Amino acid sequence: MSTQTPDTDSENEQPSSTSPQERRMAEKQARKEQREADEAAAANEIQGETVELKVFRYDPEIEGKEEPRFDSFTVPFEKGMTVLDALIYARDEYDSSLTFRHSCRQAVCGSDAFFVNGSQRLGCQTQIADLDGPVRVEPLPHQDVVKDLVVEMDHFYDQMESVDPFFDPDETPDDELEEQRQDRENREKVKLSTRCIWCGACMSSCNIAAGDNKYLGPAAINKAYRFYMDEREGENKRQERLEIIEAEHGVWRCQTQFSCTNVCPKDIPLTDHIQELKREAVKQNLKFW
Amino acid sequence: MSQSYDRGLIEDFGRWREFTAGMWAWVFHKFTGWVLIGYLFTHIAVLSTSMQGAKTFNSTIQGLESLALVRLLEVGLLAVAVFHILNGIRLLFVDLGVGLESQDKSFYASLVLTGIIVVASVPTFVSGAF
Amino acid sequence: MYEHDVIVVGGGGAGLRAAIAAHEEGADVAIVTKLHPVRSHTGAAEGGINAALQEGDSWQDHAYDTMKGSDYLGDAPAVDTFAQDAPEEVIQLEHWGMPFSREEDGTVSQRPFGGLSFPRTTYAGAETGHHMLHTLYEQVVKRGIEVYDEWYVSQVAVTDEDDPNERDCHGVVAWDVQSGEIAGFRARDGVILATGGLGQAYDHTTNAVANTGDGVAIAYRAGVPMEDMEMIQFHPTTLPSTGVLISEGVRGEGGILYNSEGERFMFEYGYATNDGELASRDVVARAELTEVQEGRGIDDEYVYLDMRHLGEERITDRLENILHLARDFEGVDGLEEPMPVKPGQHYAMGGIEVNEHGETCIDGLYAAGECACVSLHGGNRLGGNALPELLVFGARAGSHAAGADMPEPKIQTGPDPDAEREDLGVPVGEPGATEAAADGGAVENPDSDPEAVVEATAEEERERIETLLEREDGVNHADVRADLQESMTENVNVFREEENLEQALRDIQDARERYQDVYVADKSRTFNTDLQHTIETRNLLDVAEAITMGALARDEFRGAHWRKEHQERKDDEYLKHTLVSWNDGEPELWYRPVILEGDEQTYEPKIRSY
Amino acid sequence: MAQRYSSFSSGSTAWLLQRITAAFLVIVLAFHFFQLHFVTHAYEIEFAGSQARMENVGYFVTMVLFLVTATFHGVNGVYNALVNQGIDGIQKRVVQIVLGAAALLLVVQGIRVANTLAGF
Ligand SMILES: Cc1cc2nc3c(=O)[nH]c(=O)nc-3n(C[C@H](O)[C@H](O)[C@H](O)COP(=O)(O)OP(=O)(O)OC[C@H]3O[C@@H](n4cnc5c(N)ncnc54)[C@H](O)[C@@H]3O)c2cc1C
Ligand code: HEM
Ligand code: SF4
Ligand code: F3S
Ligand code: FES
Repeated sequence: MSTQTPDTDSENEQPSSTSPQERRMAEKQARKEQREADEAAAANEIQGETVELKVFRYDPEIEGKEEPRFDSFTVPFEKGMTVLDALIYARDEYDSSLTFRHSCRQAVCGSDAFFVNGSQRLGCQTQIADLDGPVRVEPLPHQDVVKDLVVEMDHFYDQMESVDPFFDPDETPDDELEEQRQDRENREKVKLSTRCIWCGACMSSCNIAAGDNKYLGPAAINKAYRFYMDEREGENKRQERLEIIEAEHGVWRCQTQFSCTNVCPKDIPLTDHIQELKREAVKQNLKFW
Repeated sequence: MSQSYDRGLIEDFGRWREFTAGMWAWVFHKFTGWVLIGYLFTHIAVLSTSMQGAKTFNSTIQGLESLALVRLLEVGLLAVAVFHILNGIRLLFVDLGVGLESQDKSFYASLVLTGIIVVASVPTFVSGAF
Repeated sequence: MYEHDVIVVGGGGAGLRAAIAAHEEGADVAIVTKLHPVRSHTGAAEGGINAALQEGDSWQDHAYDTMKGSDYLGDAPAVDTFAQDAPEEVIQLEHWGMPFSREEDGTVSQRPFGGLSFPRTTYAGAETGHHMLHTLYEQVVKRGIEVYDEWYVSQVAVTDEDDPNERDCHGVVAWDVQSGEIAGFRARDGVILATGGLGQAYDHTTNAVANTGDGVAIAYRAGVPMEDMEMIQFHPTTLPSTGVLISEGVRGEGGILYNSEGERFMFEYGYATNDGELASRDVVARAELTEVQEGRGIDDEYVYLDMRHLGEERITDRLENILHLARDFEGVDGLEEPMPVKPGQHYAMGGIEVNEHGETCIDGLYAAGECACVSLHGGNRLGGNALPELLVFGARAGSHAAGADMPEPKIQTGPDPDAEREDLGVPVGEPGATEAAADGGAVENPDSDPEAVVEATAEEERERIETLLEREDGVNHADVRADLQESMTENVNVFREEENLEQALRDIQDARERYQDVYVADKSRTFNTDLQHTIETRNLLDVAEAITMGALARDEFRGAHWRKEHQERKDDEYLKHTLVSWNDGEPELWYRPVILEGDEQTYEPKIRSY
Repeated sequence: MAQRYSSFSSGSTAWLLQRITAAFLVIVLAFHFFQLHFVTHAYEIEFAGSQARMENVGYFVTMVLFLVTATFHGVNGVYNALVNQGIDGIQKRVVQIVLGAAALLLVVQGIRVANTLAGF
């Protein structure tokens, strides 16, 4: 029931006096000019307030992007607009190759932590109105850049997973329908630590983590805290986990810079938790003296 | 694996403008700590002249103390030491988990106090040298 | 080629639960997901998880409430299984360390929720989904289950028998978003699709950008029917600029809705003279839209939700997170100003047709979670019923795929030659569905060797992507997607009129034709989101079409489906599921009767009033 | 997975000692500064004066302790700073040896000076 032949056929058959490479380059140039013209036109068209975005660009495979650079986009401002909205606008209207992670748009998925005007923030949680223009958006510092605003997260995930981030009680109630009890107070104690969305902002902001690749980093230590402080956790696992976090590249590396606490979009008192674990480790070790 | 771009260390230092209180405290504390331990080494080296006898000791110390530069450096040392002490105390509190919410304020307080103490001590330190 | 016993597509609540279940059954499981698991949209759920846990409550009551909520479009075997298994699943989560909110005595708390006859919604603060997702992921890490994250699954590898009921699924084809590598994944025992919602078919939704209905479209093109797609739930209070959900709690605490004239319209215009703002979701959503349509909206778009009169103390005490949401996502201070709200797409009741074991009609292909339709929610999902669904049916699909012994299913699946069919008289379907560049449908494959099937599908995918990347010029998918979303929101929204539905089908047809010329401007193999979104847009076209077809065919008002021309529920005519089959790109709409005979009772359709 | 350590060298001891020495140093360092810049001005310092002070056993012990704690504190601080920069393997070993030797040298030489001054 097709009524149309795919475009590609005719294109391939084009008689070409020039090499396909040259032709593509020429077309690319033309498109680029067109795009720039469109952008200029669009920028002119935009009535009222606009925001100027300066976005970090890099792509290992694309000519002209192999050397990192900043691109500017002018985006119409709307009340309530977030940095993520502005990026989406720039991508959909001006340059569809602009690449960044994002999904939930509501600060729960943790994919869009960027370095915005010099600070680690979630794009979706940052109101443009709160920022001074031009808004400079860069990928998270201290992480390798895969492309544009996308950074390599594997190291962060490895650190998160290295603290045995799972609940491991010594025993659970026999009856399938019987729950373990947890004091309200104890839940309050771990509550903030359970809010982490793995965005990596904290890790990116920590100079120690930048210098020492093996440092567990604030998020992973916070994850350990979440289980260590949970009264339902098993004693064996608690000890094992303590050993992990008090190893050489564990809690001791933290120099209480507080940047992690400052940038955490979920307001987790990370430094607080790290310090508490340091004291906990000292206490546990003193027992053996 | 795709390639990725490592922005390297330049990034960190390029970002000093964006540092927050806790980071500055860290930078200063580091710096002052290194100066202090450096000084400790020199200090002991200078004092070692006493092993050659009282004369050498006296002439070295007084010789040094008569130099305006040395006096100024001493003021610097005082500043460094006072900051390291005050921020050190701040850090001790942080380690005890006390007053974490006002860590930035206590850092600024250390800075200001250091300034006051140093300025107040200047007369004592430079008297007789100029 | 990668090889595992069970391949789970998607790392949200359903996918993770399925993977754990299959692993416990002894299978070698891998999760292939386009987002890292903790980025899945299950994390956005706020309210809670329903399960009959307490003394005085029973699974029968939960089942009854669910069936009533579904407006009798749920299948009883699914509803019963669900209500029976939910308590154990919730306690299981507790044993896995989920930080539930607690009572004084240390037991998990439960609260009342709309449409429930008993306070049976367990919760963890206002971020239940987040905790559930992370707790499940932790268990996946604990078990060392392999996760291929940021791998986009674009097809299932299925044999090419004419009758979908006879096809076998041998794996999936995915590409590594980060490197561009395209690979086949052979599944020795089964593939479980758990790809979540399809909210991106609308331009205003509480769903994530990644909720593009991929699994539904993939299964559909492989021959599995889509069921009850027209049943879409809209939430009345979402923030206009982002679609972020403002929970019902605000109205529960006494928040009021008013229009641009400052009138409390729920009462003034008689939408719900008794319950006012607290009337059910669909009623409030329709009231808001009527106000806007009649010119009493603000900026012709939204109405106000005001909670200032509750006082700062009460607000910060009970609704603090709402203040954050309004501030962060709309730039509005809820203590100072009223919050703008409008209805937004929220949940898809329909999806991939499966039975109570999560099996589709294709052997070895399963589905679970929001992308599946066991027919639990029928015409309307109750708040707090989706999360337990992920657990119950995720687990069942996982176990079954890994070979666990389970009783004969009571729910039928797959195209039925004797079923009642309907022709809508409006052109639908895929221009060029059989062309090489089009994806989906069973790949022609004379060899029935499983690995060959997977390899052939992968090869086809490579060709398709090559074709897409080679095009130097054409239409940007974002334009197609934007038009589609706009039309869906305009025409297949809370209000559904015959004329509009037909318009939507024409728009979709239009969008399909434009999609034939789609091109990907970004030529990089590295993290090419342009390419990914282009392919997702294609999926949206398929699901949007099915939604609209179902909506046009269902001449009645049931659950969330409101038809201007047909203002009552027609039980004698429409106690049946709408199914749409791919049929080589020419969608076919047919029906299958609802099953109302349950384990212990036969559900009698009653008026759905609260 | 980041590696696990057998934790044979417990970081907690070094950490704790760094804090304890710090607390101690606050007092002694303040005293030291005060003594040598305010009570006696630096330019007035003479061998005889230093000797007189040092002959007091209490003062002598305090100064030696001051020296030891400051050395530990300073050297451990420097070591930590380097570990924070991610040194590892051979590098780390070398740093440990160099810093250890320097600390030893400093303490030995310092005590010899004190001894000379005290005339022990
Ligand atoms: C704002 C909001 C609040 C809600 N509140 C509640 C509530 O209080 N109670 C309740 O019961 N329900 C609630 N729901 C509904 C419920 O959260 C969802 O229905 C449910 O989380 C869906 O889970 P899922 O596992 O099916 O999908 P998701 O969690 O969306 O996961 C989908 C997974 O599939 C992957 N995926 C998708 N496509 C592909 C592909 N092509 N290739 C590879 N991987 C793919 C994704 O990466 C993701 O990991 C809410 C929903 C929303 C939006
Ligand atoms: C007088 C009181 C002092 C206090 C309260 C103090 C406090 C501290 C504290 C708490 C630290 C640890 C910082 C951390 O690990 O995060 C530290 C580091 C350090 N201190 Fe001190 N200190 C004092 C005196 C000294 C002296 C006399 C010296 C020199 C001999 C010194 C040299 C150092 C060095 C080199 C560091 C490491 C700095 C770095 O991180 O690079 N300190 N100090
Ligand atoms: S601790 Fe905070 S900043 Fe760090 S990853 Fe978690 S949410 Fe992000
Ligand atoms: S920024 Fe780094 S140094 Fe500690 S307090 Fe946070 S982990
Ligand atoms: S998009 Fe999910 S956290 Fe911002």
